[in-house]
Amino acid sequence: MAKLLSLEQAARMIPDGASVMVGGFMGCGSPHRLIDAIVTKGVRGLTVYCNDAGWPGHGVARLITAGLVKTLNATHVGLNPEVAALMASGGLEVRLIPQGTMAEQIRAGGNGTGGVLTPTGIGTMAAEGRQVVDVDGKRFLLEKPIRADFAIISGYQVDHTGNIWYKGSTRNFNPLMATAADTVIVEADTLVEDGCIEPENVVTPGIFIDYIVKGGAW
Amino acid sequence: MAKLLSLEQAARMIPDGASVMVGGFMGCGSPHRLIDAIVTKGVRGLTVYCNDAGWPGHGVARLITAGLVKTLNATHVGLNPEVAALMASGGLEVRLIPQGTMAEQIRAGGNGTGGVLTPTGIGTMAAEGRQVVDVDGKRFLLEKPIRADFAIISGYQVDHTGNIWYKGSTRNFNPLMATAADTVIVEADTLVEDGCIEPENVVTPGIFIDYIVKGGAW
Amino acid sequence: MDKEQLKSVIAGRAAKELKDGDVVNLGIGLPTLIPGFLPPGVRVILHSENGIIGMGPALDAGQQQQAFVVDAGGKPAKCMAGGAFIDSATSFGIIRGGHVDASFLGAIEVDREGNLANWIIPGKKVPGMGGAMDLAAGARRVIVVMEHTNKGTPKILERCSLPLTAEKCVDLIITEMGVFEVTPEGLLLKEINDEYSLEQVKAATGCELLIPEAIGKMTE
Amino acid sequence: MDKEQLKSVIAGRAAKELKDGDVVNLGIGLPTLIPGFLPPGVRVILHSENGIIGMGPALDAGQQQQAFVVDAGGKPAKCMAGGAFIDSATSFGIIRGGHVDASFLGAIEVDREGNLANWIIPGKKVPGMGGAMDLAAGARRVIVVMEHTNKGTPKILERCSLPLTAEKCVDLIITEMGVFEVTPEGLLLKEINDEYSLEQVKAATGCELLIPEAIGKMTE
Repeated sequence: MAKLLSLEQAARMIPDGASVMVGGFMGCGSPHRLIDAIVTKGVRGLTVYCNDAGWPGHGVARLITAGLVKTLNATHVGLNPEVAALMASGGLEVRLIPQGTMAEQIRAGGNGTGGVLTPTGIGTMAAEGRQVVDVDGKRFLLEKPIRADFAIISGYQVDHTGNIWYKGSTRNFNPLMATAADTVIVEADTLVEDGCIEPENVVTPGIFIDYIVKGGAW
Repeated sequence: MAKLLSLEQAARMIPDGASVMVGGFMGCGSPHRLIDAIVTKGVRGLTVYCNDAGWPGHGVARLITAGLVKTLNATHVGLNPEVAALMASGGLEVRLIPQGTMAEQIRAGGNGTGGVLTPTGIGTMAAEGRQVVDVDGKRFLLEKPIRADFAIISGYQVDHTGNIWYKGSTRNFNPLMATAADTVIVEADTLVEDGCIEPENVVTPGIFIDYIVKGGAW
Repeated sequence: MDKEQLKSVIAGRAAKELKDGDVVNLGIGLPTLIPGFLPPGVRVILHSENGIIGMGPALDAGQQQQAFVVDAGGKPAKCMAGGAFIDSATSFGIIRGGHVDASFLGAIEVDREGNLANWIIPGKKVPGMGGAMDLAAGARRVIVVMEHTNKGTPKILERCSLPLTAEKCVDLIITEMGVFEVTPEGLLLKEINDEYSLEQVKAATGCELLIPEAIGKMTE
Repeated sequence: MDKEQLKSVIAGRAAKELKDGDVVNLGIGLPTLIPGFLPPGVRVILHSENGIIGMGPALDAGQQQQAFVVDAGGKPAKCMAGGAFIDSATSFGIIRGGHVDASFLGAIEVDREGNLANWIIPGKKVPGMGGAMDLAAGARRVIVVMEHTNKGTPKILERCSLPLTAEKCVDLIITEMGVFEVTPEGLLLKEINDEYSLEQVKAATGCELLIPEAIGKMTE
């Protein structure tokens, strides 16, 4: 039973220093309107979890460019040159995580398991400081669950219960992040009546969603 | 690119002593026609993974009643009295697994992680012989991945590529088992052309499916 | 009280633990009666561990070969508008991840530390734990609803003797005699059913109870 | 050979590693050319790690704000009939679980043990590993496709000097000069491009090569 908020109301919920998961992959499936509203409202020292840094002017990049982000946890930042400059000037801390590990860590954050045992990163810098667990003679890194105070995600169709259907490849991290934050806000491209999304075709069940903001068609 | 087989051809693929995952929950979402074909053909000493033992005459129970199963890995067998009798007579070994653990172990079997770190079962008989892993002061059981030689599952709509859409609660263990066996056979209630299932609504991608058998409407 | 009255008292009291919008998982048997006692305006979302969110009330139907939607007992069921079907891993991720607000379960034994035994009687009954271990370990609140005794033999004990379903998992116990909260200090008698005296409740309980100065009334 | 010819030689040879129905992940750049060289009758299923199975060939389009389907580089893409959209956890489960038959990746360095370095040049370029570590560790076959040298400096080395993407993960290396298989004994020169002499290949390679009696021809 998700509650409808205006973009401004939603933006005001996020305090300085909050940790925020941002859905999307290079901006595809990111909550663009809500990101804009947060930039307009202004906030400081966010810790952000997002697949990437987008490209300048697009997606999560707008939060970074506006100077709202203290730490970015991402898998790849190479397509946003501003990030390299900010990292060099000390204006942004970036923690890099292998993409499959990050996806599974967020899933673990939402599903009550103790983390992920992954072969990815063994023998690399990604293994630094990680516990190694031996299972039947094969070594795995123990990567801990990731949770955040907020998840801001995007959905193409969202019903009043909060059920979400994702169009195309906008899905990516959105369904995972929806499970792993204390407060979850979805930006709906289209708000539909309950029952419009067949129960079989619901990707993110509404029980994970706290608030809906209307995005409108792009 | 899944290949079409007759029920008889599919049944003949499964040799004595094979390990077989069987989809379904109390028969809902089980590949009933394929189960019947396996019973008709006959096979010995199967190790079966299935949520439950069904009820007599229904679902995986038909394999058990026919004496084809040496070991049953399940979460619950209480609704099939024949199982208790077979256990008592030594005709069937039953290994009980918590349902959430079994689901996640099968998922791990299919996704290359080293197992599941679950709080479920801590302080119970389910913890016997399990490695306990401490993550930030909380204890988790390490439950190893489960894989099998075969998975036999059911799908309501299946296209020629092998993409599957599940109706109602027939989904349950089917999408998980599809990822975790060397050979995966789906019984299609309805066989449809590629493109009939919207890419967004595909639940099990066809890349996991080796063979399709036609089940027809129930 | 006859059996039906007794069930009504327990399920009726259990319904008061729920608020509008709660995600709830109901064990088989007595717990399935709870939705029938919800006050108007309180709608809960039933989670069925075989993969339904937003399950409808129990259907009056037997086992069928053709059901595409079944409940956790394998009986035909339905999904409400606004509901969703999910796979078993997602379903138990919801449970383990604390997204189920309340799990109502029966018990064979429960003890003052909140340990729960409800899945096996070694040598007699070995049905399997199904989803019970995950529900007991993972739900935000675990509420035991059961008859206070097994034909006079206490089920609320100092320490469970049967193999556990989960350790220290129970938050609240609701029986026909009263409502008992598991606290760090022990088992607190929160409410008592007028039909029983305090002495009767104590006599039917296998462990010491914490008795507050004012005990609430279970039924109004 | 000019750059275009060189790319064609590499991508054309890489395409021969694929058989009908293979599930394939292509890194950005050169690997995306491979599908254009598949012989008639060989259709592969492109996996894009951001959540597409059955991605169509690259679209000739720039970055758009409105795309609902993008490839792993964020560029507009499409999904073929018979394809599927999946979430990122499922996508990487497919990779880690060995369901991707072949991953074609570029490399900054690769060595005779099959160690791969392609994600970071400390102090100079820190783009992040994206999905590369998972692909290198998880795909059934990891095939490096790259120019043989970096402006004359060998990229195939005795031992990688840069931080690794994954250890001992590479199965095959395809360059404009030849095809090299990682074996337990070392790096085997399987095929050579006629345009180069054995001595030229050796000189451009930073580690010893195992030379079989009969070396295959890379191009016919």
